[in-house]
Amino acid sequence: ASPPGKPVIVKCRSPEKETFTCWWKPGSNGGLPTNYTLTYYKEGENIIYECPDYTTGGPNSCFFSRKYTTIWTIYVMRVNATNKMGNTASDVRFVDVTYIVEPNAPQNVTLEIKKSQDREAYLWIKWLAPTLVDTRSGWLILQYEIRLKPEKATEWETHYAGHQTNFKILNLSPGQKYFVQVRCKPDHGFWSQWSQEKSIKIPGDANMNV
Amino acid sequence: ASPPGKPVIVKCRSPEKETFTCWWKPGSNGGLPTNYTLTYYKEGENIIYECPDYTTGGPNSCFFSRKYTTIWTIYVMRVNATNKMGNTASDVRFVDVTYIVEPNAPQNVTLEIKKSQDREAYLWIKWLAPTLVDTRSGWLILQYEIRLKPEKATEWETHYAGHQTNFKILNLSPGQKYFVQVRCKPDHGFWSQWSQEKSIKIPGDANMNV
Amino acid sequence: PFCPNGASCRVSLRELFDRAIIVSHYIHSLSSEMFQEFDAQYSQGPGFFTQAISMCHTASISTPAGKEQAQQIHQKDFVILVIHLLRSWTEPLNHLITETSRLPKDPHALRAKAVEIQQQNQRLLEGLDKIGKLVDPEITDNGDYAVWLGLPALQSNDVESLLFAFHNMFRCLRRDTHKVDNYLKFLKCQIAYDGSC
Repeated sequence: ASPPGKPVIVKCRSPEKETFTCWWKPGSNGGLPTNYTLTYYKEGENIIYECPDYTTGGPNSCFFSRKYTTIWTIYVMRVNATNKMGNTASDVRFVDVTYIVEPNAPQNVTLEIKKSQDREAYLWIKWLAPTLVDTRSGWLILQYEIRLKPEKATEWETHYAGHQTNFKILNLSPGQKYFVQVRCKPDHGFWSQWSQEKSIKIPGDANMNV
Repeated sequence: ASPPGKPVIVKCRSPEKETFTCWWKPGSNGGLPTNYTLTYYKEGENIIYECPDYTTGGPNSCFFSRKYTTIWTIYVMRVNATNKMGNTASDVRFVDVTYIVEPNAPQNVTLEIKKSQDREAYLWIKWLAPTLVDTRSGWLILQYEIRLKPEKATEWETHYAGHQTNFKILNLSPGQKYFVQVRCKPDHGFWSQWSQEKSIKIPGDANMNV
Repeated sequence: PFCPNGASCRVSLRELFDRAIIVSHYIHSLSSEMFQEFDAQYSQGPGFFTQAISMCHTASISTPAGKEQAQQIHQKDFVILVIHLLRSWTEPLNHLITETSRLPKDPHALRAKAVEIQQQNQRLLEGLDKIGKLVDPEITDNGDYAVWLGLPALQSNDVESLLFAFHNMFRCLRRDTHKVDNYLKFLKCQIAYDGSC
């Protein structure tokens, strides 16, 4: 038996800059029942707090609800592993909620073949911001990326759509079936997962060649 | 001959939240030379003032320079028409400069085709804040909107550019001529007119399908 | 340890202002919508409410009414002034939320907006407190705010007086949230961008 190995705080994420969760990877438990606590203080203060909720985020996690989430300061946190033989603390992790936003995927992706004014057909893609995210208040400004590929292809073709929530794809092959996905990212933060795959078949007679 | 008809204060606008102008429409002059004066008092005061400058804003106008402009204060104003046969006052108009800000259109709109690192061409639009507006001090913050359309199209495509004074437009059709206009609005106020139309032809060989 | 914001392990003054401005801008947008919704729902004809304009309870807080005046105020005092202005609405908003139930035609949407404004105000006050300490560590905020004596008017049994009281509150809230938003955008450029954004 020995004191516990050193835990590591591996990831902190916020889906909408209003709440956030941190996860850690336990070290070895030294062959003994080991207990983990997450403690933190906020930069500019010297009160040490303990994790408010160890369950919502699943095993080895700490969930900070709105009540415990602030964007005005940096969290300085550490995980402590304790067993009968002693305790071991993780390295310190600094967390600024604004920089750890990983939104959910965009929703309501819809595909449509449209005809441009000079009779060329093009694929028109539309989508909505992910749930939970309040883009109205300017609290979270999202940028988007689209990827599509012909049915049998292995390589995706990606297009950056900036802050637009619609996009036009030109010169696709008539008669071909395409799969389309969209993802999003806040200005400071991480790309979401890709949205559910949507597919569309380009009509055989469509004149897609602009 | 008869007393003058009732004048109407038709519009008050501030271009930069530092000065403002009101315009009125005279009623009938009753067939006699008619003189117009604009009088006002300010919320919380009971001193009656007269318009400080009847000329700068053109005919039937009153211009309030910085010296006479206070924001977050209600001006209770009236126009009085007087001729030999009598005088007629307009209805009272309540004006708070805070809510009448409508800037002039953005200026120096320039268009350019540029190539991104992955050799994709895109349309790069740049412009300057309208004249007279001090966006440096932070007293007035402007947001911008762009609209463009292919030469023969009737529908404009608009893009919100936030506080930037440049914007990148992706996936335009090679060989097509586009018209572009920009307008601006204070964070809380009215949209300006659209800037003068500028046009650009996308080179035929440009690979715009980012 | 990786420090998210680079060298110093704290949220920079510039970022604090950027975040505060997102909140203040949103609060004013909500207040404007609330004012317009109330006007549309309860006004009984043009000029109905203009006859009942009365002073805002925050009129006692002397605030700059133009750019030149704003440039005369010491930055630290200006931050305190904004805090006082915002704090002056904590109590009235609490009562506004409760007393909206007296209004005819179930003002559910108005109450929801008032609740959101109250939450965002508290969030902004937390941020301004942090900004104040960075602008001047010795900043002393004596907890001042403008006293509000408008509760009896919000509980009036006469419908017209009740409407006038609510209208004046929504009008003053719209005005003061615009001031807070305007001042923060100005202070950001003065303090965090050395006077030139």
